[in-house]
Amino acid sequence: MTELINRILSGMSPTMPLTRLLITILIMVVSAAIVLAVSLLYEGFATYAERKVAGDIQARIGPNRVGPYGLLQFVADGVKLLLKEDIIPFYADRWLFIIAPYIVFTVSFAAFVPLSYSDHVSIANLNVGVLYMIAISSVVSMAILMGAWGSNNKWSLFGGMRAVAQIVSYEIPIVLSLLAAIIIPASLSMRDIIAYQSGGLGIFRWLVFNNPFTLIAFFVYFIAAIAEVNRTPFDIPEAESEIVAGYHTEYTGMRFAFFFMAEYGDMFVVSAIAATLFLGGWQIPFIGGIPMPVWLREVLQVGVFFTKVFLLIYVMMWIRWTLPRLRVDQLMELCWKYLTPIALFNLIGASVWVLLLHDRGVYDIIARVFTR
Amino acid sequence: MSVNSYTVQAVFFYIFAALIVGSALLVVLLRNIVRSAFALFFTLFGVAGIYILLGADFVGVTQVLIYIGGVLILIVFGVMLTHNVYSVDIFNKLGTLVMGTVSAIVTFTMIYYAIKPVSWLYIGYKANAPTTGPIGRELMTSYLLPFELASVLLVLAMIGAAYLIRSEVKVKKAAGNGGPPGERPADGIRKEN
Amino acid sequence: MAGYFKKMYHSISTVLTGLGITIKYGINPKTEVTQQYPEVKREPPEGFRGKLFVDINICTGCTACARICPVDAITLKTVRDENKKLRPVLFDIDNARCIYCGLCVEACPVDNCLYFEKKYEFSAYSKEDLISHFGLGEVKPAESKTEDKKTEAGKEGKEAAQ
Amino acid sequence: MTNADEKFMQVNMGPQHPSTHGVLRLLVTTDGEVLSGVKPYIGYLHRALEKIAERVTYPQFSPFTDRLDYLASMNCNLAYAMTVEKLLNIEVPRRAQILRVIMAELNRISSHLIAFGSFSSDMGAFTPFLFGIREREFINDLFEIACGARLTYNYIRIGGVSKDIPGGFIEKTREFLDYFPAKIKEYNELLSYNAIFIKRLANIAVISPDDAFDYGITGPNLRASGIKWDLRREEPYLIYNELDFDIPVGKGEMGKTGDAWDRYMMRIYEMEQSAKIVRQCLDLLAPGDYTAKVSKVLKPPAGEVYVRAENPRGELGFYLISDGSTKPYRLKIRAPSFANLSIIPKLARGVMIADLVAIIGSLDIILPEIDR
Repeated sequence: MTELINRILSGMSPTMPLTRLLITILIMVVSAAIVLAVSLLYEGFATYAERKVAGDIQARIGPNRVGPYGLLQFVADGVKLLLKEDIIPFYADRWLFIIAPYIVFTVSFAAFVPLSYSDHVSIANLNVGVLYMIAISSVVSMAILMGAWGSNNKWSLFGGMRAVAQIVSYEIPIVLSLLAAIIIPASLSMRDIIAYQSGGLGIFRWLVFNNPFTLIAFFVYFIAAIAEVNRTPFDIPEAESEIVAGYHTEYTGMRFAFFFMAEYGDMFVVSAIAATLFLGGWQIPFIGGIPMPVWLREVLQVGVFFTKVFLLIYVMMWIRWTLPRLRVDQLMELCWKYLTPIALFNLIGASVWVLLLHDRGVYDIIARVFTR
Repeated sequence: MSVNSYTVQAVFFYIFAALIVGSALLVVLLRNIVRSAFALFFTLFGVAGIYILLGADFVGVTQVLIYIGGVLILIVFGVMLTHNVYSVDIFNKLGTLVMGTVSAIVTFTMIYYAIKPVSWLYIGYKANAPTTGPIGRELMTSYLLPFELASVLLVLAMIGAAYLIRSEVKVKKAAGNGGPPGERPADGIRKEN
Repeated sequence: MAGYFKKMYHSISTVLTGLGITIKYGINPKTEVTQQYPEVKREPPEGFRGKLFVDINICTGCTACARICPVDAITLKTVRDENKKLRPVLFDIDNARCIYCGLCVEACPVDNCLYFEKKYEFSAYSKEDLISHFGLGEVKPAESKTEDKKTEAGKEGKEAAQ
Repeated sequence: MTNADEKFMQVNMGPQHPSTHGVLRLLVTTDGEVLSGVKPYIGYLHRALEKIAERVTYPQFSPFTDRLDYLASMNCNLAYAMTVEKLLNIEVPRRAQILRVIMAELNRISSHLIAFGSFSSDMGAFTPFLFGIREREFINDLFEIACGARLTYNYIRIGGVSKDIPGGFIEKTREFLDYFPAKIKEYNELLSYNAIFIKRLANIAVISPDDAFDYGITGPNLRASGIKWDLRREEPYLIYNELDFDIPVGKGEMGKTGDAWDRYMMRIYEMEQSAKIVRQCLDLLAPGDYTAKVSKVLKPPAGEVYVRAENPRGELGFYLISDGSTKPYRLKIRAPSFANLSIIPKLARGVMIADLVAIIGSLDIILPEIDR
């Protein structure tokens, strides 16, 4: 997007600062609106998919009333939530209660920004993209705590405390396992990382196949990511059977919808990070090397990227509808006694690998043996 | 946001500055201590925004990660665990006012004298250059000692915290059947099967 | 240390087993057991206890059903007609009170007089609409002395309510 | 949090909490996540069933027993019918006895399926719940064929059963019995032996044999503590003494004997045993009367009688005093769930909130029976 702005602005005379400012802001707003629209559409679709997947797994059919195959179910849900009475508990801390869902939603939306959807489609290619994602997702815990406290409900407070403890703890294995992958392309920029994974039939140079340590890192990351977005078996902050609905017990209507959408937004984001860092992002498998027109390549890349992300989201849903929930201390145990040490040793292993083999992956080594 | 236009930067600077100053004032002036803690959230966020405007994207993001994701959470937790949060009377003594004024004056004087001798260098727009690599290199070369010292300090703090918690558990265990929570301390919780 | 890895292996293997079971359902649409209710209606089996129906023309007005009903769902009022036969002028069954226990059907001495229909869809907008009226309405009373035999459904039950 | 007692927090769990299995209210005192005391409050579903019994005739009360433990109506019908029969000295024909056993055991399976399902959903896994419901529907269909109702059967009457089974019932039951073991295996793989599930339940809320006696716990909960006590064996009624079945007892497979996992597993084992019993009964079924000759107006002699039967949730006892009229003078119901509930305050001390849910679920209480 920066390039786009620069390209437009370069054609203008530099003596019109106000116009330049307005145009810049206009482009920003428009692109933000596009992302918002896409993310809302995705979130609607994800809620539908969740229910459909749950139905399939539970030997049911799932939503099939609204629109063909129930595809418009999310519209009906959205309308329902919009029309619902917006209740603010009398004893709630009004301000905190009101702003918390907006922050949660904004944050989950902000995480869509540095993602690289294809070679040229990205909103902002940050140099610190991966770090930005981690940072922005840690803000969620703050907003959740805000809502939990603001509700002035004990179940909410339990949920908020649990959520914060969980998110803060699970950031450690997430960062450690991501590091194991990042040290190979040696960049925090999403685009650079994906660009590094080109070649090797478009699949064997994915970082997940780079060396055994990245393979482990991928699984550690994925497990920790499920915990980070509070999904079963790690959904203790909103464990329905224990603490009613956790931090959003008191929320109704659109405010609840914001929390709800944020959860699905977070799912997309963590899956997108996994796809970017480990699964080659938008690298097209097998036919990536074939020459094709730029537009086709871009479309294919976006399609491939979304396919990877949706597959990971499907796995998350599949796990959710299979496993029972962990207890809060067991969750911490999993984090501190299993994931963190594994990620740590894994990181050391990956560093040694990179140091000794000069960031050549398994595929490079095998390819070298064969070409020799 | 890295846009090649000083005006845009200026606009965003003022937005962030207003956010920082406004929320900082809220932190100080709000009588509800929990709300002040949450107002700090916006202050820290604004600071991160300023960093990013200055082209220090790594520092900005780290600010969010550490201050909002870590320090602020701790502060809020600390505030929430204060008992009778709502009835904490912040302005209870005249002494506080005097002390506060004095310390504020001292702090501002210090900041003033720290800022004054600096010959400000206008570097202009210099974003987009990756800062992570240089920072890492500097940390591992010129500033290795402070870096390691800081980590040692953190480790010490962690050990201390762990020790404090352990001793509390021990006290609970020693209390035996004194009260409902002491009874069967953490039975079935910390135990492994 | 061995225990650590053994536990890890156990967890992962059992989780994978579970995932294996659910994915079988997840990808195989034939496992679906749902019936699409308004389109596909299941035929209730013989002897299904649905809505009560009274063939009022063969009702002898013996009030056995009203007396056995544990929840006072049946209100019955009988009048002797010109042939000195008891005729039910009022025979109301409150479907909202009915618990479909079948005691009245068994108590009815006349074959095919009081029985369950295979009807299970009878929602209504008000409680009153849920009462089925089977009574004959006005019946020309006996010419001699009009002897009304009023039977309030389940006298015993009334006492219980007091 | 604004409590004067800053260390503890009092939370109301219920009567509208998702996992209190109805309208149980628990006043929970917590120290963070750890419970320091639980006080159950019951009576939200009180319908004065015992008083109603004094105002209706003997046969009229039979439908009310359906509403005691609505998940095991057949068993409640059976216990009540046996009580009145004992008072009246009615000999039940053999065919009716076998039919009663078939129905009681099928109902035991369906009740345990709900126990299994709702417990799994308490533990955060929702899919097994629907699997349990799916099998239960099969049994409901069987009952519907037999008696025309799907939940409140009122099938087992004083003197026998309300009507003979229609043709096709036996074949359909056999079909179910052939299909059921595979499903139990599926439950076990999906849930019972899942590592998370075991970790949540093993060594949680251990009921020692002494405690079990002290609190009057019966049914699977008692047997889980390692005590082989089953009224079908100890005081055989109907034709149970002719049947070959095992009484599963808790062995502490995953932890201590009598922990939540044992209690849960008892129900799975009992389902297998019940299926075995039903199969034998189908073989024994010979033509005959389905009910004894019972006069329309029952006027038992004055006297008192206590009869108990093994219900899915424990011993259901009816203590009936007759004054020689058509109505009971007094009927006291000994509800198994009521006794089972009484141990919750003892178990739920020093455990976590999530464990409290496990405790309630593993005791498998049902509120209509407790509140009556």
